[in-house]
Amino acid sequence: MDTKPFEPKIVAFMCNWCTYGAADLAGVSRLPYPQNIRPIRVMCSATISPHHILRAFQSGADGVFIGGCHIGDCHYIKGNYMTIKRVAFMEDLLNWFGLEGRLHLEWISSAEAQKFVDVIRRFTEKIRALGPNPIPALLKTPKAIWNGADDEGHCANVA
Amino acid sequence: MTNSLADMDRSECLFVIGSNTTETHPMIAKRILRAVERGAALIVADPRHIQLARFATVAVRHRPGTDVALLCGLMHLIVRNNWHDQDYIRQRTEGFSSFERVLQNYPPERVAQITGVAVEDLVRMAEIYATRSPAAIYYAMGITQHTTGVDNVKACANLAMLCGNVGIPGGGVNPLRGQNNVQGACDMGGLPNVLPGYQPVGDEQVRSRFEEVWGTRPPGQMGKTIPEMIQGMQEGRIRALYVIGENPRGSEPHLRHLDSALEKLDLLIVQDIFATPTAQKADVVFAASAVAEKDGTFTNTERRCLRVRKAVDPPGEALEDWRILCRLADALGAPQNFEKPEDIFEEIRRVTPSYAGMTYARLGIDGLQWPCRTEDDPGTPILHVGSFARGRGIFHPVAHKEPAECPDDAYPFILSTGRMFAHYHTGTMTRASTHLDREQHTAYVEIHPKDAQTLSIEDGDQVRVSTRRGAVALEARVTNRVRPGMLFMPFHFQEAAANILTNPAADPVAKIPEYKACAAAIEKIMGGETAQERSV
Amino acid sequence: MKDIVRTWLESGRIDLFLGYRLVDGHPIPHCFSKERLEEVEQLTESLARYPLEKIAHQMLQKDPAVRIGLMARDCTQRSVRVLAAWNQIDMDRIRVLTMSCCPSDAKDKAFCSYLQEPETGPVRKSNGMPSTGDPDDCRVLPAEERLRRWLYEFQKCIKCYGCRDICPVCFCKDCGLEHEDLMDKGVVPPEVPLFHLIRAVHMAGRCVDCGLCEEACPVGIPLRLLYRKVNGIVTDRFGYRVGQTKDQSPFNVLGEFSPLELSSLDD
Amino acid sequence: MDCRLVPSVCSYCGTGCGVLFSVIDGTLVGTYPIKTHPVNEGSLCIKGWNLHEHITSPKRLRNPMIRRNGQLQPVSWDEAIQEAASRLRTVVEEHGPDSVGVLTSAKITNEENYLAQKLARTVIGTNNVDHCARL
Repeated sequence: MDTKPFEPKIVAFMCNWCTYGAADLAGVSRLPYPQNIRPIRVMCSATISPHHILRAFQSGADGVFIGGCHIGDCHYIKGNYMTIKRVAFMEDLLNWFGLEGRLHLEWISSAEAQKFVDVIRRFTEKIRALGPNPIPALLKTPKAIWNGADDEGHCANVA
Repeated sequence: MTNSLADMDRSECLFVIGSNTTETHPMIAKRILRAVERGAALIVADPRHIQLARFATVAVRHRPGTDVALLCGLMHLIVRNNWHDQDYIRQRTEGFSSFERVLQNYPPERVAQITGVAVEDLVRMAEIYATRSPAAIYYAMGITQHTTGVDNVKACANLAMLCGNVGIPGGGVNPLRGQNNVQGACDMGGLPNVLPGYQPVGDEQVRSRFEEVWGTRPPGQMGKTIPEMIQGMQEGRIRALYVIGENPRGSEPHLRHLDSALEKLDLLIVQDIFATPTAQKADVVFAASAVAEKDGTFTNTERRCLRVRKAVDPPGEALEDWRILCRLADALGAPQNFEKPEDIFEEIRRVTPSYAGMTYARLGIDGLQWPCRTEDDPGTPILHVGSFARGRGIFHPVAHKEPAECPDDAYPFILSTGRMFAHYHTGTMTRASTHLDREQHTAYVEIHPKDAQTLSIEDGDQVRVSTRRGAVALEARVTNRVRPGMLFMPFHFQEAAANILTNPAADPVAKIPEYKACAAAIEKIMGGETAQERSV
Repeated sequence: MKDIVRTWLESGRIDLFLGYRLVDGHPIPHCFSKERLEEVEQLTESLARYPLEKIAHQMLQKDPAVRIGLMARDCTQRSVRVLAAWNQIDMDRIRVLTMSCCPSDAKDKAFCSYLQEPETGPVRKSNGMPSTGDPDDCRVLPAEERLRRWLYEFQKCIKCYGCRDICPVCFCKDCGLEHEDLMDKGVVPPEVPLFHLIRAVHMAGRCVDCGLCEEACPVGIPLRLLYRKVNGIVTDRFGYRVGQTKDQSPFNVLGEFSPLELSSLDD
Repeated sequence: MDCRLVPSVCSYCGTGCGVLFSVIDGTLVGTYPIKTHPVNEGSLCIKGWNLHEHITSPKRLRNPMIRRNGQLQPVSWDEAIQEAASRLRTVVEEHGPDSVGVLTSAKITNEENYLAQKLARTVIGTNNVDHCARL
């Protein structure tokens, strides 16, 4: 069994024109933030489709963070209108589906290094409290209502 | 199948052995899952962790080729605990006492050692199968494609009779047939030993009856099965082969052997809808028609004869198969006076008692299940009700035998072959289909993560799988669907044909080759070696 | 009904009419035409539903000038509006003949297979997600239990793509479900829950709640419940009701600023 | 424009699912499950849903062919049938009917299987008839 303490894996999609700059600035300014994020730079937060969010969770992410420009500041004028629609929708869907609180969207300008650090820290702590993404375990546990096979080829029996 | 598909809704227990039903017979798996949700027990025994195992009450992964031992072990436990149906055995069967003695050789501890299934799992399987009635057995090629195929089937039948499950609704021994009309091809006498309706060629009276209708007396000497024909080709006794809608250069075991046999033929005629590898070797190719291009009937796994209707014309000059056959018979000086498939069906009715009551009008869309002897016979959903076709059911004692080829130092793995969900047989049809080809484009071999780690194979790596008969290069898929020490390959892919590897050793009675177990080796392909077959 | 269809065909208001007729006792979709007017006598209502509008869509793609009449239930009419909203068909080319379907106080009969109890009797669901009709019924279950039950349902999937292939409003030429970078291919069940959630996302603001997907699903996944939920979110968040307007769903297009607020990390 | 929906049976596995071919202007464009069919009750698997694709495939054989100078070349039906018949006759005359084998098919119809084995047994005169039931 894995006895290491749980360290959340968070996929962070960050807009090139704002949040990514904030992350960069935080680094240059020596502002410490948790090492749990796997940053992915995108040209606009609107390029993140629900597919990417779902793919991240499927690949084992414990949380997904999206950072975009403040409304009105979008480099492409209206890209972030789409972002918030999608994230609002995905939040509702994931909450209902049973994956609550693991997706978060924040508007962070390239000057807001401190805000970036605070948000990442708080989101990481939130995920840490929620625990690991439950999907892989539910698909594997022999105690679940369906049966899983262990490595020896012996299938657990559950009535 | 002794019973019908609709019957599955009445089973209290379903025992699926040697069938990856969700992938190979998805619409039968539909009914299995429905039964599970209704509360029926599901027992799954398959060397791989198949999708159905996730929903099973008990699921075990036994070592490939140990089905007889597994089934005998279950029967041993059933008899030991007095769970068997003694009234049924007394009234409807014979040979139980000698059979019971053979079962003594299969105590659970020994069976666990042979099969790799834990004793407590064996006990649970036996108890569930024996105490939940009616219980049905479903099996497919995982049971039959072994050198012990016939024994495996007999063991299944023994188990069903032992618990009084043959001839009752919701029970039975139900082989799931692999091809759309394999049942019909057998019913129509597409076998060397029987005429249509399983009437033996050696029977004088039968041949006289056929002579009355056909005007020619059919020969009385038994013909050759496919493996015997291949042997005959090698020895020069078979000089011409007429292949209709089949691709032996994909489906036969040990393809090299087959190829050298085909070389020796004077004449190879192939009738197909695609330029299959077999057609590419042919001297004459007849362009035939696919399912939507002709009228006729298919008979499915539950013996249900169904109407097939023409929707479009065959492409180009291609002709309906029955027209090709009529023209060939004509050219050989034996004109067949059929204007449409229905005329042929009328003749079938005259010579095949089990189809006598069917007409195209009666078949409609629902079809009829044979035997259907008269025009007011509603058909027969369940066989052997009240008594067996032969009177009493016989318990055939069977004994465990290892596969013809077992793993050794040179070939340490057991290779099993079969189908995957998006493709079909040798892939001639499915790989011509855009969506299906997109779903799975390349050949692959499944290997357990532990074995993969030992051999430094990662998911997606190119590997070479070899046996004593040949080698192929293909992609590795690392998954715990297979047991450690086992490999699985689908045989749909010509460029890495699984049947280059398979063992032609066959069941002595049914001549069915052992596709499900042979010894194999696997290695990672390093550097720039091309993904081409190594000559052995 | 037969008279209307005959009149429409004779007068040239439509070229073809898609309805049903009985073939060997089974209701089978049939295309009635002016040339074979006598066939209209066989026109029948059908309890079994086929996506007639999907067939009409295929016909219009071959010949945009053809005028088609449709025997239409309420759900058919909704999907015709959706297809028109997404520029797949020209509304002027379709003429619907309304048939009695979804029940209401004003109607004495309802013709819909969805309302029929399955012949095998009620299915006892001990493991999966009970298909109650209201997607929010499952809120009574704790989050992990909801997740567990949905995962159970999705693991049954045999990847037939039937939900997509029968869907009257699925018209994309390239389907995300078949995208190699998005999803592992060649395995069943398909990646759980990715496969079904991606399809659910695509149904948001588009699903007409006809239930054909759930009927076609070989393994009984309560897809209608799932798609009702995603549609419900679109209605709640954006006030859009599928099939009621000629507009595209605001969830699927950029549009103007939608007044949504960020959710806080403290929730 | 013409559109027809033709009930038939799937030609992949042995389950025998009822399918509905949709034909627009003489071209197969789709496959649907028959909703009321006793076997599949309105569902199909991935192969069934795409049944029409292999039938309309451009790889389909459109002509009979004969091997000439090592190459398969398209010929007329009369030529192909005559070639097959005369060469079959030669083999039977020289080596007897039991030197011919006929592999019937689990993919063609009952009627065609019946004809194939009848051809083997009465016209050629051999019981060397088999098909891939074992494979």
